[in-house]
This record gives sequence, structure tokens and C-alpha cells, in this order.
Amino acid sequence: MSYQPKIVSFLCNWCSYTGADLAGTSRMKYAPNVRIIRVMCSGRIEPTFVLKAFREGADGVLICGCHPGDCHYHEGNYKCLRRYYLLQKYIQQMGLKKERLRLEWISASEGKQFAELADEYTESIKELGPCKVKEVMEVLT
Amino acid sequence: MGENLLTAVYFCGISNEHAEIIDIAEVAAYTKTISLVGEIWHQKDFPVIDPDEVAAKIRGDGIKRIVITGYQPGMFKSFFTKAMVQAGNDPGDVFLACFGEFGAYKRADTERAKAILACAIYGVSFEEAASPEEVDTSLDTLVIGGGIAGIQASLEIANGNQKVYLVERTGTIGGHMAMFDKTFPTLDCAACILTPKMVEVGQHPNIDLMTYCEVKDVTGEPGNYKVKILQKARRVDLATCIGCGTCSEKCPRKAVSEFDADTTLRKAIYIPFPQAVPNKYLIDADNCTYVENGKCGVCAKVCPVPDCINLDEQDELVEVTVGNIIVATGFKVFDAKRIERYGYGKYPNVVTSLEFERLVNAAGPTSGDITFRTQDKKKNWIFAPEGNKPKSIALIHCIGSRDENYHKYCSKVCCMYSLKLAHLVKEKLPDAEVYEYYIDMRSFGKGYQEFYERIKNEGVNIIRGRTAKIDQDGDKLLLRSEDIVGDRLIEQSVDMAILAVGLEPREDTTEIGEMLGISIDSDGWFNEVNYVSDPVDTFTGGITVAGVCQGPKDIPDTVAQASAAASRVLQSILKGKIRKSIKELSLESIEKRAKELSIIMEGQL
Amino acid sequence: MEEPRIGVYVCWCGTNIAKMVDVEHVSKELEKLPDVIISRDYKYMCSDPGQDLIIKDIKENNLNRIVVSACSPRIHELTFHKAMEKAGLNPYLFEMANIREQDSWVHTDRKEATEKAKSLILGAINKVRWHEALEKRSVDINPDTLIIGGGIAGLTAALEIADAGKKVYLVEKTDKLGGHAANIDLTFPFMNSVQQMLNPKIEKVINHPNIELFLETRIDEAFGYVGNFETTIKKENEEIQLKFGNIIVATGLKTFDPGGIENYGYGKLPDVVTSSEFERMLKEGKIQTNAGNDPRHVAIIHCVGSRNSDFHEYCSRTCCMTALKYANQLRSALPEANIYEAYADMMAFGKGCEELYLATSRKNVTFLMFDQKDNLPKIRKADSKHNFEMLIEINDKLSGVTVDVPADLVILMVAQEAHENAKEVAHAVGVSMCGNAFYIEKHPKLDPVATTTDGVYVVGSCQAPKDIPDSVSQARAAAARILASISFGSVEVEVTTAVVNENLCCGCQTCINVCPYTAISYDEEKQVSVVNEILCKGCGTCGSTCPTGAIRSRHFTDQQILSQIEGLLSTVLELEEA
Amino acid sequence: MNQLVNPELKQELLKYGLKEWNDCFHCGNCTAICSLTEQGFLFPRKGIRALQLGLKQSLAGSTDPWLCYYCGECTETCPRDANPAELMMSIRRYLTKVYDWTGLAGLFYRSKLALFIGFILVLIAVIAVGYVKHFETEALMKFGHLFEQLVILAVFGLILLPNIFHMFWLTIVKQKVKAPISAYITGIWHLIWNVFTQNRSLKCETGSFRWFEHFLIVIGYISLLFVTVFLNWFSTTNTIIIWLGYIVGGIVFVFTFHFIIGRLNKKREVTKYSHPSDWLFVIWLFLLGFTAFIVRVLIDTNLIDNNLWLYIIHLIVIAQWGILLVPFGKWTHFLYRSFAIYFAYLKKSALKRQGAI
Repeated sequence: MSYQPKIVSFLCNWCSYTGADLAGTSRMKYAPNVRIIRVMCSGRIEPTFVLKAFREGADGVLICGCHPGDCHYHEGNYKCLRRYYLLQKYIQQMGLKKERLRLEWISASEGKQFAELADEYTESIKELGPCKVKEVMEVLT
Repeated sequence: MGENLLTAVYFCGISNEHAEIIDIAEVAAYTKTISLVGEIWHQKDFPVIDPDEVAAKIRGDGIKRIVITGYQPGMFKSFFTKAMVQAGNDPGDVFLACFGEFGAYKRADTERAKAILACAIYGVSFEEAASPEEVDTSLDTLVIGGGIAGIQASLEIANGNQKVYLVERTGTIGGHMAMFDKTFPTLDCAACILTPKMVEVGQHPNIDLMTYCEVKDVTGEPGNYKVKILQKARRVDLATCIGCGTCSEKCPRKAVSEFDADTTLRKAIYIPFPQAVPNKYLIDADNCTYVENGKCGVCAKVCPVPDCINLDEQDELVEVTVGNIIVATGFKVFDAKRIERYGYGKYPNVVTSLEFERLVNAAGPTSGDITFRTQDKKKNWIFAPEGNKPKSIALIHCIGSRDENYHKYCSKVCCMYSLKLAHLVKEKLPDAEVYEYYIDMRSFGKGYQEFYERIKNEGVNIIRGRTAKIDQDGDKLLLRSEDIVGDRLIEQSVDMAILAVGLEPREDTTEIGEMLGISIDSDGWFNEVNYVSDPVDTFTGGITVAGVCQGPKDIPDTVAQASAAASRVLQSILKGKIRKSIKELSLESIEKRAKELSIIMEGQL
Repeated sequence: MEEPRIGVYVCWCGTNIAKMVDVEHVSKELEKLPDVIISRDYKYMCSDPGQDLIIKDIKENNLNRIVVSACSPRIHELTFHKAMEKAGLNPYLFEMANIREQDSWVHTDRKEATEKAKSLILGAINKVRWHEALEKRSVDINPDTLIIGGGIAGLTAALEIADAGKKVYLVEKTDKLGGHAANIDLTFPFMNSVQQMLNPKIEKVINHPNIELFLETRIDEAFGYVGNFETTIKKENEEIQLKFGNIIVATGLKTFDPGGIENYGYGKLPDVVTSSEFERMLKEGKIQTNAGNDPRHVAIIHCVGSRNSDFHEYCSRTCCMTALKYANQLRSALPEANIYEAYADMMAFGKGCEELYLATSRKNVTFLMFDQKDNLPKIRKADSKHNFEMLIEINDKLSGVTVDVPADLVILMVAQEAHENAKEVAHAVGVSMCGNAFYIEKHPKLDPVATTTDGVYVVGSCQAPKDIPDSVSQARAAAARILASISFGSVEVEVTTAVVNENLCCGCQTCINVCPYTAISYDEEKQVSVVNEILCKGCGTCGSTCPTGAIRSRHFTDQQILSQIEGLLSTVLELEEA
Repeated sequence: MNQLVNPELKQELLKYGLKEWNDCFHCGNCTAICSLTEQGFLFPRKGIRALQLGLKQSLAGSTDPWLCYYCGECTETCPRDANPAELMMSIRRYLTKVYDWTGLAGLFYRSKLALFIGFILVLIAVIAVGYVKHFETEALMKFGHLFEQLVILAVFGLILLPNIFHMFWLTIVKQKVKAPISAYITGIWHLIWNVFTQNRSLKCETGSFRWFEHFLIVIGYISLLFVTVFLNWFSTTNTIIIWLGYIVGGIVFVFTFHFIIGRLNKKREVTKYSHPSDWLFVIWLFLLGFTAFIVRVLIDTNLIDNNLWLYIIHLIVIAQWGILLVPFGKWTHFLYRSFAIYFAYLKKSALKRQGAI
């Protein structure tokens, strides 16, 4: 079997998680590599969550929130966006390609977009190849 | 009041048949007794009168207000508005008095027709003038029918901490919705969203769930109805039955399963379906050997709970007192046998949509496999998992609906459920060809049009043109239709045809209507006070209608209406008062109230 | 913390899950995990017997954590919470793994789907380990209600609640009540007067002792939670504070501007009017062309801006019947005129509508059928040799012929769309919007008026186009909910809020800046931040901002999520070893 | 250039017996239920559509209305009670008017008065001829025979042939039907076969008895025409011809009588709605057969001289039939249908050549 990346995905409860559910109820098909964690708001996503995911062997981390202006909590997604730019810089410092972390806006009605995103992101991670953080850390410890 | 509001009354569009229904001459004679009325004219149809002539008359006689009356006076309004403007009057002074708007359809309703007209002449709304006095009410509520409408209404009221008796004629609540596989347009499974509600009803401390019961008699008045409910003998004790199923396993008798739309067999002692609420067995007396001839009784012998099965149990009458009654009796599907040319009942592979709904249901007779009907050992045609699978399926819309020979009305849900079934076929048999024959695609609700587009993209052949007939051709069915948009004649050979049957009133609608004193419209559905502004109340105080029994509806509309009915009930409970029946109001009292209101209004001006 | 004793339940959901996920294998594998006492699979976990299974296991095996892997928690989390309560366990010691919507339904390889299911459940098991019991609190319901929008839905809801003897604040942004209905002459399908129905309602609302009316008023953001909201409303320069228990949003919709559809020449051809403009003509009793003549040919075009992905993909629901109504009114006002009706699919679905369609056919109205997606009719000016103003080129699908239709007046049945300030209101009260900027209901079928925010209801055409009877039903449905909650008297509040560990808080006040609800304040005395749990809506943004980790987002704590990540990325084997 | 929608057309058709023209909502049931429809010939719905939109060219250019034998099934199963079968009849009457260059066909369909005057004028003319001939049996019979032949010649040559050509022009030339030459020839055989067997109507759901009736009437009528006009039945003494005359005369009047009874009973769909022209057609056909029969009986019993008035009546019937009903009345449906079948054959060949079917 070809290389199957592990992707951890954080979805906000109101838009993106609902959108992912919609992809399901609409029976859209996408790559099985994306594993979803539900949080109430994308603003809840701490940098440690992302780093932890890489530490535990994730090859990519996908964050989805409501579209700008649509946040259920008004501006949580903006907070997330700021953190995202910082985090991308940070993981580059760690030697990871910044593409391994991605932020996208998915609304509750965008089941199709979510399915397409999952496919496309999985492909792009496949191209990047496995992420070695876990191995390295295990050697180090 | 007087000269400045001189009113002309036009009786418009009254055909000879109409005149037979309501005594128009009597209404006209009555109208003359109202002091405001200057002129009465009769106008049969358009185009016969000249607007200039009418305008001249209006000017000449100093008429300030026109009231158009009849069965659909609105059809004439624009003409009179124009005439009023020509005469230099305010176009807003054209009033309508539509008999049907407030349910005057029969000869017996002549008094109401007069009242409706009187209100229009005084320029006040009938709803305002015909406002019955309020009396104290009992706080309990009776809900008749345990489909989604009944369930929703019951929960709504029970969650307001009020007592509800929910009466259901079959052994379980759930109604038609429980039989469906998926719901359109979101495709979530019906059971997934319905069963939690059913469970909630079953467990709710405020709901007295009375399944296998029928309302036999209602007496008393608004706020204090005495209801006689027949508890049909279930012959299994609800309290002690543990639902183990041993009885059913051993029962020697089989009967058709109503829940599976008669497409399969169940035992004489049975649970309608695995998620039934209450999840307890019952005995179908019509098919029980013991009830027939006193021999058998196997179920009682094998039952592990002592005294749980009592084969000699008798029907019992229970009486409850309630303040409000919600009628949510639902519908039945059109009997496709009535249209012979589709061969339903003759060709086994012509199935109705309800049967197909069971067939694709994961909890249905074939666990969701789409198979042909097969004959069992006793020559019953049933759906069985071992049947062969069709390679092509056609869906025919508007069976029994939009048809002057059967039901004139549109059943509202068939287009969308047909699209849904097409999707399910594509999902389960991706290689099967699916054809849909429709007249107009009624994809009107939220997300419906999007759903339609999606089904089109799934490779379903959607053809505008009603199939005219189905013939058997060997193992195949031959459908003849005109593809109107494609400008061709189609003779399509398919393995299975699904008839999208419409909804029709249950046979007992008239009976229930008479018992509760609610009238029935020309299509056989229950009548509301006013279709537009008051779609749940009836002319009998404390009695509201909800769901399809008032007219075909999809699930969201049914749920909304059920909640609306509950709102009427909760309103009266919170006040502790209930309005008496509009139908009991005398013409004099309505007229008097209308007069008072018009004086108040004028005072405000 | 007590030793976790976890029960894991894998649902078949009939064949919905079992078809794509080997549920039996999954449940067997999971049984090997430390702390997992029981692992089972069952056909329908949500059914009564399914729930009973959990309850029985909890009691018999002393379970203290439950994981159900089934459908989306958005559907059944509550169901299982209730089952937990019945078994005497705190409902928050529960986690769901979504292996249907986000697994079995979206994948095609059974092996991969099974693997994914395992990992999702491992994540859930790891998370539930750290779950803590949260105590629900119940608060009294403020019996007053705020209704936003004074259209037919708002009026109906207001009267419904006020007639029950409860206080209503009705806020309308314009200077009059009645909304769109006030501009309409007749209703379909029975052609009854709207004014005769509406005016008494408006009268009644104005004079009702229980209704406080605010015209030309806008609302500010609403704070609080079900049963206890508060907001500021602005009327001219005045600001008024209101407190209420429930909110009904009935803001309605607006009509589509057909100027963008080149084919129809709206705005360029003077005798092409929209349905709302024509409605005005009807009310005024003057159906005339721009030049002031009686039109001899009137054409009505359906689906203008509806059912076409270039504009709005959805069907606007009411236009077909309104158009038939117009045909009848035109026939009444202009007995000799030729009336043409160009439709795409005739949506005559309600009570009496099919009959109206037939009655209209009998009134010498010529119907044409066009394709609303491609090949829209094209209106052009007729040249002087014709004795009419315009020609409409229509590809009639029923005859397969492209024909020209003469017209002096063209009525465009314009689509209905969400208000431009729908977003503003959505923010103010906390409701979500779907793709078309209409509000999303909690469940399209079983909960068509509630929203994901408890105590906030959306009724009428602000959630999708609707006719009057449907709006009235919905308004009353929302009223039922509110009356029930008032009747009940109290409501349970969610407790997944943030909480500050005062020992860890350094008093930096970053959290105060990020909180969108001003739910966090600074305790000068203790020099720590304090969360007002009534205002907090539990978004968790403060938690992720807090530099010291003093703020915990209950039910989504760092510990829980980090552990979930660990589970998600491990295999059964790894966890077993651990 | 697109056709202009013309609401006036149905106003015109109202004069040809059209009633509700707009009940149809185009579900396509009628076309699909009809056993005679085939690819390229979709009726009655498309005809109804052309009528609703007032597409004169499409309507006049279509042979479809003639291809229907009126079994009534479309009307029985129509979900909107739009009565497609009767609409087809109205269109046919209208088309009769369209094809007819004299304008009389239209006039007689539209105006009962004109028709009445026509009938009276013919009656007067016949009596006048009788008067001129001094009511002599021999002379009258001779005149009658000559008259028949002349009328047939004139009606065919001056009216029907040009009308058929007009029909050809409208349905084939103007519609740009490009049929191969061979089809024009093979089509003739098709035409003759259909005229004599009426076999298309066998496909109809109404069954073989109706076909048989129709077939016998057509055969009877043609034979009667043949024996009276070309073999001069009334003057012949050839026993075979006399017997043949008796049989076909009998057939014509028995079956037309049955038709009349049917129209009175209104039991079947086909007989529910009768336009005045339908009554005239069956009654006069009946009278034709009946009076011919009686006259022959009188001749054979040598009573004719004393009952000359009966012969005069027969002559009047024949004259009214020949001069009014044949060229301008419902009789033309026999001719137009036969040629419609021929033209449809051409159209079908053209479609086949294009690969459209």
C-alpha cells in the first residue's frame, strides 16, 4: 500500500464540524486520512495542540473554522488566524514545511468543500512525505 | 355613521351550483336589513360589466365602500378597485366577504355566510367580531394520533409541565415517518431522528401514552371535554412484558405486517417494529387462532413472565376529562390499484413508494437490499432478502394526485420523496438505471432545489412526462411515456416500477370530524378556521388540527404546525381560560360585536 | 481522581456503519485496552434497548466513563446524556466518536474505514479518561420575550405570547408594522384580502397591554443565555435596556434585484416591473404602462433569480402561486387583455393551489414553459410596426418551439433573498447562517424553529422563503416553545464554561481582551481574572490565550484534547503496551 | 424568425366547436396512452400546445390530427379532464377550413344558418330540376345519374384536389419535408391499403368491432358510390349488381343507424361529444343508404312511378351530400385522413433519412 499520511484536523463545532457532518449526510467521499477533533471554536486551538499532534506522529495538521465574520463567537477565528501565522513560522524553525499546517474556512453548508479539501490536503501531504518529528523525538528521548 | 359610508354589496361569480349550496337569496335579503347597505347587485361572471358604468354608479349613488361577496370574491377585486379609483374613491375601501374564508361551505352554514358578509360591511374582521367568550379550562390535553405531529405536539405541551394523553390506534407511536428510510433533502435516516423523540414520549412523566386505543366519543364543551377512549385488548400486559420475543418466535400464525406496508409477514403476536414505543408485544386478535377458536395459546405457555399474556382480555372503555384536543390523525396513501393501467396488484414488480420505502430501509424486510417481490410457500407475494436485484427502476410521479379522476390536489411530498428514492437506488445499486417521470418538479422547500440538482448529477434520468401505462413484457415492465422536453416517445423497459402514490384522507376522517364537530373540506381534509391566518384552530373551541390530516405536508411543516397547535393549547393553559366555539355564536351576537367594533374604529379615526 | 472504568459501545446504525466498518472487530480490539471494562457492538445504540444496554452495564459493572461510537454527537449526544443520568452517572463523563458522518458515510474502503473508526474511538477513549463530572445548574426563566421583526410572523408570535398573559417586546426597524404582507393585496390561493386579515392584528398589537412596541428601533448585541438575556435597543438617540428570557427572530427577507439579469432589461425597459412594483399597482387600482395606457398584453415571468445557480439556487417557494394570483387579478382588471405566464415548474403544492392553477388556465391565460437555468427568456423592444411595446423570446419547452410573445407590461416574479443586515442580527443574537444567508434552524425537520443557541428561535422567511400560512405556523411553533419554557419556569444551563485557577493566574488580563462576551473581569483585590459563568458561552478562546494555563475550558481542557490527540495517532497495540 | 404567440387563434377555433382549450397542463399522458403515436408523430398533446400558443404554422403544417381515430382513451385518462380527443376534433374542423380554398367549409362549420340556407338552396334546386323535367321518372333518373357523375367530377376536380394540394403544400413543402422520391411511390400503395382496410384503427384500444364498423361503412360507401355512379344501379338489371347494391346499401344504413344510436347514448368516450357536423354526417350517410335502399325496393316492386317523391327525396339527400357535405363537411375527414397517412408516410421516410428515428 502506498504511503498513507496521518492528518489531525481540528474543527470548530458550529461551522466546520457541521460541514463535515454534511459531507457525511450527503455521502460525499473523501480520503480517510483526516482524523477529526471537535472543539467549540477554532479560537480554542492552542499551539500546544498542534505541536502535540506532530510530536505524536501526525504528518499534517488541518484547522478549520467559520468563515471570517461568521464566527459563532464573533472573532474566535481571527484569533486562530493570528496564531496560525505564528505557528507556521514556528514549525519552519523546527524544520517542518509550513504546508504541514493549514487553516481553511469551512461553513456549515460546505460539505462538498470539506470533502474536496480533505482530498486535496491529503494529496499535498503525501507529496511532502512522512513527517519525522516523532521518530526524532523518540531517538532524542 | 351613516351617509358617508354608504355601501354597495356585489354578489359575484355565483354559479347555479353555488346558489344551491348557500341560500344566496336569503343572504341578500338579510344584507338589505343592514342600514349601511345602499345597493345590492348580482354579477355572474366576467367580462360583462363595464368599469365605467360601475364607476358612474358609484359616483352617482355616493357609494363609499364596496363589499364583494361570494365564493371567491377576490377574483373580482381588481376590477372594483379600478372602478373605485375611476370614481375618485379610495381603492382601500373595497372589502371582501368570502364565504369559504371562514368555512361556510354548506347550506347549514348560511348563517355564517351572513355573519361574514355583515362583518365586511361594517369593515371589521370576522375573526375579531366572532370572538367567543372565554371560560375556565381543564389543564389536561388529549392528542389524537401518534405520528410525528402527535409526538411533537405532545412533547411540546408535556415539556411545559402539562399533562397530555396521547392516543394512538396502533400498537406503537411513530406513524408513517417511522416507516421511512431516509428523509429528504438532508438524507438523515428517519429512525435516527424520530426514535429519540419516540423514546422521549414513552418516558415522559407528563405523557400518558395510550397505544392500541381509539377515541370513541367526545362530549362536553370547550375546556371540559369528556372523552371516552376504547383500550383495545392488547392481551399482553404492558407493565410486565419484557419484550423478549419468545412468544412471537413460537407463535404458529402469520399475518401481513402493516408496518412493512404489507410486503412481508409477521406473527399474530408481535411488535410492530424493533424500535416500537412501547416496546412491548401485542396480539392481533383478527389473526389469532386462540381468539378464533379457543385452541392454541402457545404464547401464554412459553411466556417467561407469569400472567403477562392474558388471552381472554377484553376491550375496555376509559374516560378522561381534558380541556383541549389536538387532532393529528394523519393520512393514508392512495390505493394504486384504483388506476388499473399501471398494473399495480397485477404485476409483482410494480410497487408503491411506501412499499419501496420499506424495501430500501436497513431495518426492512430485506435489510435494505433492493430485490424483486418473491412468492413464499403459501403463494404470498413478499419481499425477501434472497430475491434478485433489479437493474433498472422507474419512478412515476403523481399517482392519484393532480388528477381530476382521483385527487385534484397535489400531495406536496411525492416529488421530493421520489428524488430521494432515486438517490437511494443509485446508492444501493450504483449500476442500475433509474428513470423518473414527472409533470412539474415541486422542489420548493429549503434545500429542495439543491437536492434536485444533485440527484440530476447522480445520473438519474429525469424526464418530464407522465407515464401513461405499464405493460408486462416477459420479466420486464414496459412503460410508455412522452418525453416532452426531449420531444420523443419513450417505451422504456425496466425491471421495477415505483408508483409515487399521493396522500389521501383516512377513511375515518368524516367519523372523527363528526365526533369532534370539525368540518371537512372538499378534498376530505379537516378544515381550519382560516387557511392563511389561523391554520390550526377549528370552529370548535379547544380543538386544533395538526399535520397532514389538515392537508398534505412535509415533515418540517408538520412539525411546525404541531408545535403551533401546542402553542394554542399552552396559551389557554397559561391563562386558565379557553375560547368557546365560534360555530356556536349566533348571527346577532356577531353582528352586534361587528357594529361595536366599527364604531370604535371610527372613533379612532 | 477515581480509576476510570470505561464502557465502549460501537453502533451498527443498521447497516449505515456496519456496512463500511467492521464493528464487531473494532469492539473486540478495543476490549483489550487498559481501563476498558466493556466493549460492545449493537444494532441501534440510540434505540431504547441500546440505551438500556448502557444503563445496565453501568449499574452492573460500575462503569464510570462511557464512549459511544455512532453518529455525530450533534444528533445523539443528548440522548446518551439522558441515558447516563438515568443510570445515575454524570452525563459529562461521556464522549462520542463520530464514525458515521465522518467515517462510514464518507469512505469507500472498508479496511481503511475500520482503521479510522478505531483511531477515532481511541481518541475518544483517551479523552473521556480525563472527563470530569460537571454539575448542571438550573436558572429561572424570565417570562418576557423579545421579538425582532414586526412582519406577519413577528405579529403572530407576539399576539400568541401576549394573549397567554406574558410580556412581549416587539422591535421593528421600520416605522410601521406588517412587513411585506402589508404591501400585498390578496393572499393565494383563495384570493382573500390581506388587509382585512392584517390590519386587525396590527391594531391589536398596538393596543395590547402585554406588548411593548418599539418602532424604528435596532437592537444591539444580546448577552446572556436561555431564560436570561439582556440587550440594549437603540431608538433614535435613546438607548433602552431590556431583559427577557427568550428571543424570536422574525426579520423576514427582501426581494431580489433583477437588474443584474441582462435578458430581462429591468431598469432599461420602462414597462418591465418586479412583482413588488406590480403589487403596488394592484393596490392602487392602476394597472398601466409607463405611458399611462391599459396594457393589452401582459407577460409574467417566473423564477427570476430563483433556481438558477448564477443567482439563487433555491426555489423562492411563493412566486408561482403569486404569479397565478396576478393572472387572476389581471383578468379581473383587464378582461380583454392577453395574459402570458412563463414558468419553469409550476409549484402549486399547497391546499387549494392546484385548483387555482386550473381555474387560472380557464381564464384565457397562455402558459409557456422555459428553462430557468439556461436559455432564459429575452425581452427586447418591439419595432414600430407592431402595436405592442415589447417582444419576449421564449424557448417553449412544451412545444419545443422558440416563440415571440408580445407584451406591453412584463412582471418579473423576483426571488426572495435574505436581508442585507441578516448577518448583523445573526451576530447580535447568536444564530448561524447557511450558505444563502438565511438562518439555520436547529434541525431542518424535527426542530424547524429552534437554533443552536438555546432560547433563540428563527421563524418565518428569515430562515427560508415562506408563504403566510407557513410563517404563521412557525411563529406559533416558536411561541409554543417559549410558552412551554415559561410554563415550566426554569431551565438548565450548560456548564461547559471557562474557569480560572486563581493559583495559576498571573493577572496579565490577556483573557479579558479576547473574550467576546465581556464575561471575564479582573478582581483587583485578588489580582486575578474571574469568569462570569452566566455570560460565558464556552468558546475557549481565553483558555488558549492564557499564558500560564490558569484558564480551563471545561469539557475541552488541554489535558483532554492532548490526550485525545495521543489516542487518535496511536494504535490499539501502542495503547495496550502503555 | 420566431413564430409570434397568437391568442386570437383559439378565439377562432372556438367557432369550430372548441370548448376548454387551456385545461391541459402538459403531462404527456395522452400522447403516451395513444396506441397510434410514434416517434415524430406525437399527438394529441403537441397539437394542443400549438393551439394554446396559437402557432398557426405548426398547426396547419401538422398531419397529426388526422392520424387519430378517436378511441377516446386520452380523454378518459386525462388527469385534467382536458378532453384531448375532442380538441383534436376541433383542430380537424379548423384544418378542414384551412385547406379549403373556397372558404365554404369554414363558413358551414361556423354558421349553422349558412349551412341551413345551403341545404334549403340545394333542396329548392332539386325540386326546380324536377319541375323542369315535369317530374318524369325516367328523365329524372337519367338526370340524377348524370348529375351524380358531374358533381363528383366537379367536387373532386375543383375543390378537393386543390385542397389536397394545399394540404400537401402546408404539411410537406412548407414544413421542408425532404422525403426520397421512392417514398412518394411506395406511399401510394400505403395510402390505398389504408383507404380500403382502415387498418390503422385496429391499433386503437376500442377494439376490433369499431374498426369493423368503420371498415364496413367505408367499404359500403365506396361500393355504393361505385354501383350507383359508375354502374348506374338504378337503371341496371344486372342481378349481381342489384344484390350488391342491396347489401352495401343495407350495410351503410344499418351501421350508420348504429352510429346514431351510439351518439344518442353517449356511453363511450367517442360518442360523448357531438358537434352539429357529426350529426349531419351520420344522419345524411344514413339517409343516403336508407333512401337508396327504399328507392331500389320501389324500383324492383315497380312502385317507383307512384312514389316519385321518394326518389326526389333521395336525390335531394344525394345532392346535399354531394354538394355540401362531401366537399365542405365531415366527409372530407375520410379524404384528408387518407392523405394525411400518405403525407405522414413521407414525413416518416424523411425523418428516417435524416436518422432522426
